[in-house]
Amino acid sequence: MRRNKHGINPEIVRELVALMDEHGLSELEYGTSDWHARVARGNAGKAAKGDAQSAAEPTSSQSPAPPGAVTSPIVGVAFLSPEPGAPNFVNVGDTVKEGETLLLIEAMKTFNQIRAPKAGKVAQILITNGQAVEYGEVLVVLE
Amino acid sequence: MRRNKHGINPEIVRELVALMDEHGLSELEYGTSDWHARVARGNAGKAAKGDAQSAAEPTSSQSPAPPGAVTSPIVGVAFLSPEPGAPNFVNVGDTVKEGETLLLIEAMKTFNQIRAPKAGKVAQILITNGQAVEYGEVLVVLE
Amino acid sequence: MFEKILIANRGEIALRILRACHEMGIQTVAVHSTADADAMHVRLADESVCIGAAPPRASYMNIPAILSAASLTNASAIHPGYGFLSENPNFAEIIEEHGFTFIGPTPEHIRTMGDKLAAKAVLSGLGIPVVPGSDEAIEDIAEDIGYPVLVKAAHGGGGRGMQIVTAPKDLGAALAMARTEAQNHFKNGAVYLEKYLMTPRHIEIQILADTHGNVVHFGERDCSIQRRHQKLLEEGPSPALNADERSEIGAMVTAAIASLGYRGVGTLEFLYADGKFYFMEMNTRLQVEHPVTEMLSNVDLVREQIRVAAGAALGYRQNDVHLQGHAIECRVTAENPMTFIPSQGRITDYHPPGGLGVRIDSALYSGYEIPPYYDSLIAKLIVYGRNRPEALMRLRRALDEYVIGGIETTIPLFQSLVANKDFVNGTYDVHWLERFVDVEEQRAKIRA
Amino acid sequence: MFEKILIANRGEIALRILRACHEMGIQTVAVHSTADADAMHVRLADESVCIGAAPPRASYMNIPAILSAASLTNASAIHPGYGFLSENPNFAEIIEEHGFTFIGPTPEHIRTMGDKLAAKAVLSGLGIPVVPGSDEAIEDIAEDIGYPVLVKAAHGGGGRGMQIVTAPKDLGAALAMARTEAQNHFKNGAVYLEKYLMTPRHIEIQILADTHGNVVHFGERDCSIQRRHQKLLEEGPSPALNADERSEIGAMVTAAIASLGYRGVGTLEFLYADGKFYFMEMNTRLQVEHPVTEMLSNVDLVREQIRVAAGAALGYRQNDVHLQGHAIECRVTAENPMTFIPSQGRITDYHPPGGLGVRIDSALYSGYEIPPYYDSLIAKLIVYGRNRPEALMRLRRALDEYVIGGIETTIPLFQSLVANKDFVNGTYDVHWLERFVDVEEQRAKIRA
Repeated sequence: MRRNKHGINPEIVRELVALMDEHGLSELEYGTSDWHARVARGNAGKAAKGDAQSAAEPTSSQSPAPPGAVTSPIVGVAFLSPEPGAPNFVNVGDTVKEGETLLLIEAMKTFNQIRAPKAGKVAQILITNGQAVEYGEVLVVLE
Repeated sequence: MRRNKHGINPEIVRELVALMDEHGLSELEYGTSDWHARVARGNAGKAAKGDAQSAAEPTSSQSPAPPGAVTSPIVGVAFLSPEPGAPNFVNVGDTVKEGETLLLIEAMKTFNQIRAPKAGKVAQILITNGQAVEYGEVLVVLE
Repeated sequence: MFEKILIANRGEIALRILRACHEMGIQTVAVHSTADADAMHVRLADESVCIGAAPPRASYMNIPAILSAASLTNASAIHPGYGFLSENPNFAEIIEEHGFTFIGPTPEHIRTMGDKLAAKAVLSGLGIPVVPGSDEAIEDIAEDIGYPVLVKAAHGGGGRGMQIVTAPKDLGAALAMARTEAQNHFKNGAVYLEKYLMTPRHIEIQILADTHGNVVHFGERDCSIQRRHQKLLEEGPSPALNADERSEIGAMVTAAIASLGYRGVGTLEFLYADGKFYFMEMNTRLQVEHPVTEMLSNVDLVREQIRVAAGAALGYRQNDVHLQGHAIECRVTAENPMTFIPSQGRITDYHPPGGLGVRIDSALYSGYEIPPYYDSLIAKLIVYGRNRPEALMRLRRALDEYVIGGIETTIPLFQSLVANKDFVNGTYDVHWLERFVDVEEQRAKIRA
Repeated sequence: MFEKILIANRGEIALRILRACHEMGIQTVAVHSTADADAMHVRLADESVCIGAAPPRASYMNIPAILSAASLTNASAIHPGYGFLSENPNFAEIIEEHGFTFIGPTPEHIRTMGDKLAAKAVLSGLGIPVVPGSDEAIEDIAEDIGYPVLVKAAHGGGGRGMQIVTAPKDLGAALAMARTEAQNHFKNGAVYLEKYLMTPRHIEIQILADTHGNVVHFGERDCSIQRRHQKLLEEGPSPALNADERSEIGAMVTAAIASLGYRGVGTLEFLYADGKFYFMEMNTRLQVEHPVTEMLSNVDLVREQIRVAAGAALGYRQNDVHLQGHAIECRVTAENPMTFIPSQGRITDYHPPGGLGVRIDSALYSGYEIPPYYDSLIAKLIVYGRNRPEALMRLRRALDEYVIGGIETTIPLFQSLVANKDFVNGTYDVHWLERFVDVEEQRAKIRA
């Protein structure tokens, strides 16, 4: 879920992207005492495309999901445990079987179980308990 | 040196890109106490440049004048001979001295002599007798 | 007034609604599919939520996802735009059940007007003229309504069992043929009669109603420039209507809408021929072509829609509505201007026309990639002039200035339209454009 | 009507004139310097002629080159735009001597109004109020016009020998001081008195006259938002004027202009304070801010200017001029919004705002390189609303949408202006912006 008015300054990103495009770069990292940013564009093919890309064009709010990423199939609120106070379904470092419940997403007063699409180790949990998530947002990364 | 908003100095990026290109690098990271930057380029970088040209952007109506070009200093009508029926001042292949009259341009009922800026051979005459010419238009090429 | 509105749509209309909200100091939530993450309305919204995958069913028609997004962002009202869920009575119902405000009419009115036969019956009952016809005493009725008439199968469809009859002497044979064909195809030989309009115009009346019983109309839009029932260009006022006809049909429509207890914006679509109106259907939402009316009336219809949904009274009456000048809208689509084959790709250059009397409603920008999942409408060019000739000249110069690079658009079609004598004279009907496009295509073939 | 018009200007105003011509079916000739070969108006013109090198003297102020271009292209009239040669009486004279039509007033009127003292004398004689003052019986006059007064050296300049006097008791000493200083600096001790206005507004009246004796005015524009006598933002109607004041000054001005036998568009600039108008000067050309009036009156002033130059009669009277709603123009310049240092370079991205009530007059495009030789004005953003609050909200959202990448612009200054309480309340005078900019600069320093 993206908030344009709070958090990061899109002007900075826009300016960096413009510079990156101007010079046909695939990556640009920049820092001052106040802030530090790094922009990059996927593969060489895309970088070439981006050359004509306008600063009027917003950058995608979603980077491509990493391999092993479990993304949200719906819009809702994520819960890491079956009920308040109970232990989390999984923690970073746990090994999970295919089909094992990783977390719940509540939407329209219904709790939807998010299951592991394959067996693996929980490498990252990218959301916090009670966090609102949008469609396609990466929840957990398995490796 | 120009500083953009947010304190990004595009000159620094430009300089790093130049260095990167000079040394055939695909990435360059650099930092001082004040700033830190890193540039990188995918392989398609330069090829994509022409992509950025807009169709809204008209191409220049004037290509740069070739060496030896004699251009019109005024808007007017060009005449290749001193009067109707008389032979031309010069023809292709003629050798001219510096200051020799090449043609006339009539503007506001005044005839202006266009003289050879240097000695040389008339390689091309690019206008016809009685043709309207604009400022900067190439009239004659000397070699 | 609402603090935050969720815009359940995409493209130019999402941007249109966003602009109205921001001008009212209302915050906006953009919901979008994965294909629209880079869209203009997403970029300009205060908040955005990705609600599903690219296909409309998965996102823009996904009621639970839209409701979840509204809950999570604390939006107080939902604007449906046009298309997608805008005329879905269940969507309106569910929204209100969950405590949000639906910016549109009541679910009941949406439902009634969604059923074309019910709508015809209701509005006919309120004094609105409909296409005359009957399923009884056919021979007598044919004399009453006048020839030509259309004999239709009562349970038919797809043009089968349909007969055009131009003179009384042919009616008997046509009825027999239609009954036989209807029996053969639909297992039911019942037929009925309807007046056949040879060269009708499509004329629609824009209305606006508040929840306090006030209804006004904003005159008509002439939408006769159509291809396969798709409007391509709309203008107002209609070159075919005079002031008396305008105020007569307007008064008739506002009276009917007031009796209905309708709220919000709405459009009654009519066929118009030989000085008579024949009701076709009512759209219970904002129309694509609403800017034509905005230019003439100087009223922001989206702002009015939002105000009315929040319970505000109109604050003006029919006498305060002044329509001035002439407005024309071109629906620029990403299609080949001759074959209408959709054109996809990236917008390499974008430069809209500017200056006096030119309005652009578009979510395009240079570098935008047109997603293949949605409608081909990419921009609406609206011009305003003090009279029709001025508007036409302005349209011509604006079309000449418009640069949309990288894809094919229908701009060249509009350029040849404004050079056409019939169009310039305003002598066209709903079938005119199809003939014009045929002729243009022939010409292009000859040139090639 | 003219068949072909040569536009002796560049930038947004050249494009503005070109648009009016094309909407009237008139062909256009663009003349340009070598620096403007890629300019928008050159690209859109029917013909173009390069008339000289980049510096204005060599091209846009080069009378022989412009006349040659007009001859060679068979143009029948020349539109001077604003700036450059637009108020040069010799240019107007030479044009007419060569058989072309100058789209503007007679050379005599340009000449008279170009001499500020002569203009004041002429218009004062025709009943227009000027800043009161005298060079005789100074003590008595001071009582008549009221304090504060300004004592000025009759042959002075540059602020020398100038004394502000706020009370009668100080007048004697001030006069003595001013006379001494005037004697020392200008070898002439003569002084005169003028009323000193503490917090005046700049209010100007737009007039239009044909060659048949018809004159109308289009109300006022408030141009008090200035920095170093440069207008940054203009609006109409003025937040300070009421309808009576408007029609009173309007009637006074049209009567004077009718007596003069003036033709074309013109603007009378006034200082306005405490309910009184004081004439400053008259501009005998189109103003940069003319779109404000066009939005309010629904009249295309450039079209009218061309029609009048061709000898057409207005065709309407003062009673037919209806001013509606509120309009605001922002002059977007290529300058740092805080320091006003010019910003040069290539426009990497250009995306103008659109939608209802937004007009853009600009010759910018993505990829355009701003030449360093000319004025820094790059775009005019004009918004229209039914009232001032609506126009302000629309301005705010339009500024937020405007993307001009690659250079610095004054858009951020306008964004902070529309957020300022004094500006929103309309309580500003000609000195207000200078103070506002100081405060903004201080704030920026504190933040940094």
